[in-house]
Amino acid sequence: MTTTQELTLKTEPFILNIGPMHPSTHGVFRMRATLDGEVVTDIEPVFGYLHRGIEKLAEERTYTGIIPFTDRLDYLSPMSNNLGYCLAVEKLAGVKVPERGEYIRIITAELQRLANHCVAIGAMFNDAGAYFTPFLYMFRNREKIYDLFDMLCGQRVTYNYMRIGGVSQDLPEEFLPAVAKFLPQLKKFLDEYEFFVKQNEVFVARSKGVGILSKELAINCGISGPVARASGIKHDLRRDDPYSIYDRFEFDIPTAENGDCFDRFYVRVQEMRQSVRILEQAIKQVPDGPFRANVPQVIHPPAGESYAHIESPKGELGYYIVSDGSIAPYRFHIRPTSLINLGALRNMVRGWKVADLIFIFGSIDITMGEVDR
Amino acid sequence: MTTALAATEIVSQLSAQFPGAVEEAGTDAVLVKGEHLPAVVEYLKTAAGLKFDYLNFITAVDYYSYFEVVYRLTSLEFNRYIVLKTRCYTRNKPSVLTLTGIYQGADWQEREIYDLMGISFKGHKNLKRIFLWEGFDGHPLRKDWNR
Amino acid sequence: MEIDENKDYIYDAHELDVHEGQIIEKLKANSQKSIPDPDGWLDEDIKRNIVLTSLDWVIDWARRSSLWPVACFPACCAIEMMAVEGPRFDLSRFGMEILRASPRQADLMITAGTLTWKMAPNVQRIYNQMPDPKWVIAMGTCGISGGIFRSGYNVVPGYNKIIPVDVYIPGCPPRPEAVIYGIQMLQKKIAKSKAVPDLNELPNPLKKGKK
Amino acid sequence: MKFENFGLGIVKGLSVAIQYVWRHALVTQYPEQRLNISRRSRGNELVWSRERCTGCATCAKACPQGVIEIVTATDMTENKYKVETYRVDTGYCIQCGLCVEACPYDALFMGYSYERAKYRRAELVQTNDELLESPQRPVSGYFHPDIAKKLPKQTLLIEKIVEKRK
Amino acid sequence: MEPISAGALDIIQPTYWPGNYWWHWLFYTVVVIVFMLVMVIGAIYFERRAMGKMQTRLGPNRTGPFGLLQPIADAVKVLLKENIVPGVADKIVHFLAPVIAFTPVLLIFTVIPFQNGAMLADLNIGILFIVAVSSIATVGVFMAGWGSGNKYSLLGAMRNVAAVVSYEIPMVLAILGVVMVTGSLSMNDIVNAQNIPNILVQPLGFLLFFTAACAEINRSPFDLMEADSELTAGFHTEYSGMRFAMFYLVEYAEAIAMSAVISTLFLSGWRGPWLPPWLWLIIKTFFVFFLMIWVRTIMPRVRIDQLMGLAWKFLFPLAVINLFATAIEVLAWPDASQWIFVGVNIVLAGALVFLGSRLFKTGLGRVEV
Repeated sequence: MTTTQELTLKTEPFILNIGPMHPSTHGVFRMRATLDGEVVTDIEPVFGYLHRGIEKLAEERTYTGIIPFTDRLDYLSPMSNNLGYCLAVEKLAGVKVPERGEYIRIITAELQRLANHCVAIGAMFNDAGAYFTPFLYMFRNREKIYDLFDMLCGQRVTYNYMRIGGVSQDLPEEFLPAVAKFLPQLKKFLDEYEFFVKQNEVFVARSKGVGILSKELAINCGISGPVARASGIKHDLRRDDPYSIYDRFEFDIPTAENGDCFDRFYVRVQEMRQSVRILEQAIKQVPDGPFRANVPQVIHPPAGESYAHIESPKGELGYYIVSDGSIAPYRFHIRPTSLINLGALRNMVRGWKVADLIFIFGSIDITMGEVDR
Repeated sequence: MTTALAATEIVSQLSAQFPGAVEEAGTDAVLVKGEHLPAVVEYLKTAAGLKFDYLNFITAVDYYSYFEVVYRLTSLEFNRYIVLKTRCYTRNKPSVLTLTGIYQGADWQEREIYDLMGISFKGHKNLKRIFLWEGFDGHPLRKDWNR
Repeated sequence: MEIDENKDYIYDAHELDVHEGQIIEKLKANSQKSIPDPDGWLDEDIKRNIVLTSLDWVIDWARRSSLWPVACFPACCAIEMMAVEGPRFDLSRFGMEILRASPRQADLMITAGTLTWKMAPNVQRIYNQMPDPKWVIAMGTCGISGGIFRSGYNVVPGYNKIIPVDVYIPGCPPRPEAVIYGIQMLQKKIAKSKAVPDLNELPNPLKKGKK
Repeated sequence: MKFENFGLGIVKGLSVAIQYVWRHALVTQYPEQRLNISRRSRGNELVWSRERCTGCATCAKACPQGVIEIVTATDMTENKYKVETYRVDTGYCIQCGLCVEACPYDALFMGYSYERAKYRRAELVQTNDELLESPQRPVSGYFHPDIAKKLPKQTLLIEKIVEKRK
Repeated sequence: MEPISAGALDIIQPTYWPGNYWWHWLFYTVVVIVFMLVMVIGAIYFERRAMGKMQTRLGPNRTGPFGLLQPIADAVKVLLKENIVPGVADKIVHFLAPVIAFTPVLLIFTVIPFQNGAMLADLNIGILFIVAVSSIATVGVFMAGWGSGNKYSLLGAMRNVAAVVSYEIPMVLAILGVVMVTGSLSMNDIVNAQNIPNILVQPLGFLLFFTAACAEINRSPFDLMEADSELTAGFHTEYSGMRFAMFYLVEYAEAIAMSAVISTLFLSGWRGPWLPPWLWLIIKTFFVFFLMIWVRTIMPRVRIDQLMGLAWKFLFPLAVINLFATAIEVLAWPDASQWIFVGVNIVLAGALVFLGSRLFKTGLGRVEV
């Protein structure tokens, strides 16, 4: 239900360039917003400020050499990118991943979903104007997850941890007890965070009913992930098209109905709780044994094409690889979740004010590395 | 489990609806002639038993002798997917009919293919470069593009 | 509220893009050689002939203890910049948590991310908009040499192609401690820079054509 | 904008924020207090051991960017190629660790320290003897479990905030 | 504690203390300027440390002992930076804006009593002077927004004008409540009459005044003028060097000025047991300033139409009702002790806030486009 306020005053629209370097465009995203006073009448996004041409560079590198590229695509959740890419190449080369490798992959992917939602929710509050406090509270947990990944693969942001056929190194013995210690801390924190923020009058006023994305428009634009689930689409690849061993865990898919900024925020909070549930089940069942199928560092997959998609924290992340039998892929295409999720930005934002434009854009949670590739 | 719609079953239905549209049917990919593409996709989207309402992605591959544009559609209701392909054999100014009328999600992905691969989409309202700047010469993702 | 659909604004979007394209091509043409590092002070420091008056010392102390970074966060190093600003490796201890969004009030540009040719004119304009005592830290391998994307068609091989860089921090991305170590190296540099120009070196306006 | 619960949400937020005033701030003040970084940490440099290296250049092939330049003698002396120059540009290497993983003779290690910022671009390039292991250039346990065991345990924010001074 | 008659105190503190008029003026001008500068430097340090602590991190602690010299380092550095005036800018307006924005804030301090009768000018219309002077700062801010020829700063300046106009009314009505209870406009008399701090006598008045003051001086949750997540740096986007230092000073000086006014009006200014009176004023000012920091730490920003809605649909009716109720109380029990006022007003405040938030609703803010 949108109330219409007829503006009697005829004002002359002016173009405001919310430029590539803006404090809350999550990277180098540029919008030419046509404003009429404070009301946004039209926006025209301009991309390409972080287009590094990964798809072209990938055609000159071996299949293992591409893994560092996938870390830098959606740099807020590199583990999920690694997982998606490895699944696509394993489907192409027909490699069977041992049990322990699968479990390590699920644990790291779910930890990465927690870390990504931390920044997504925190950045959303920054765009609403809360001066960094909710962001820093959330960043503490991301630091804890950084420690866990640092223990696994030695880097805090670009992990380069998964390999075709499993993972690169085994879990150190103090990893699983640390995760077991981290999960109750996170649950306690999530309750405190909801108490801290969920009923804040100004946040509720800024987010309830703002930037509504209807279900039909979301499906028509191909939107996936928490943004789609907040509009009522009950579609989650971990349940509808279970890859790796997601069918062994029971968890449910949080959805909401009216698809406004508040629902996008709350779906992410609930998804973090579901990820904690999956992690609790996963760390109990990690078997021993090999963590990596014996696949050489330079492989020659048979000629052909394959597409594998996973439920990355931002939505459906897919890798379409065409191979001609040589050591490098013939064509390497990444389904850009963030770029496609932005497809409905224009419809969601028209008619709202400049402050809402920034807030709605923040609630979609995109990463420029994945948009521009 | 998102099952692939059996190509054989769909090919018979499609050739009944649009004679001559389907060139060949691979294991799970259906090769459609360029000019019939929007009609076929419209039919797949609206037909009762099919309901392919979700466009996963569009991409293009340069096979030197021809360009191949790959579409992947999913039906959220019946949890099925289908891969459509069209080919255009000319190397200078290849063009395919646009799907922006049917799927709004196709808009930027088609612009990206135009920008990086050089395939123009007839009927696309705002076909401009999306990633590179206007003065950039050539389309980098083509196999014969050198720096 | 009627807005006539045929947008007759001063310039339409296509014209803007073409103009931007020309700027990029011109910048790409004349920035093939990298700008030499401003490290003149390093040799003098080794030869021990930097003499600072007490006024110099006070001004340098003020400048190095309140460096305000400008928000220049293109890519993955931005996540590590957030970690440096975050609660664990706290940059506000150095008085640097005032993240000025407008370059007018900033004096340190930490280039956290890959620079592409399309972005290069904007970064150069931001650098020029910053008021004078300003420094640049090239953070991360992409900032130093274009890193993993160096052979890309749209990537500038290093920020020192378009702006002079004072400190290089290798790493992809460098740890927050490495960034703080780099900032402290920059503070050492500022501590040794001459803030007050001594008068006899300045060109004397009265003497025509002498200096 | 409605005040459903009469400003209670604001009071809740205030109560949570005030609790942190008397809690311990989780800051490691870097120059004085330092964290024990991970045993498999990929520091900002490569460490190369001249004795084990046989000059097979598998590392140069495995590197996605071709950062490692290796020039060896042509003849084989006691089945080793004598390596003349082995140059790594740390400003160009992204520390992805694929070379350490690929080296069949365990001659290559990732560095353990991260304080490698420089003033000059040229200083970032390290050649032969600068790459050898030394007390200033410790070795990390990345892909070397035996070295990892000897390194100190990592400080986890889950357990404690800062490494107690020994 | 019965009110101290002005005469008895003459021995300690004659109103024109250093005798000659000019000596008095000189002494108090120096006191006001030094007080304002020291308090602003203290406020900058206090805010960065307090917010740091509340965000599980530490504030600046490396420059000087415990980081105490950090604001001084900031000031010295900002004063010595290059002054850039954008080519598009309207030079004179761009130059004058910080001056016009800064002087009113200094004038507010002239009327605030540090001790009984110890202020630069013991105006008998003290509080009216403050309200009048504090709205001149808006002219300076709008000149800054318009003068720098930048779309973002223009947007910030327009928002400032709209906000200050709307929040002037609830602010004045809240002050009227206090004036009616004390019976005089002079700040000194207000403080002398406050045996029970006005925050108890006028609880709703305090709430309204605090909210309206936060909106006037661009403090969160109403900091739309310098909304750094939307309008990069609001109205002072194009200012650098010395002029930006003036605006940075104005931001904190206004916060300290409003906290001093609030503590004078509602927390009985310099009155308090053991400590010297002027120290009480500083403690109370820092307490109110801490309230502002505390609110700023957790609150997101209000949108511009909600800001307007809140002023006109929530604060204004409450202020009128509060004024009306106070009038009835003053007339009904002219000589009774004020504790009756306290009881009645607290109950009234609770009822009004409950009723107000039940009825208050702004539009959704979406314009059909």
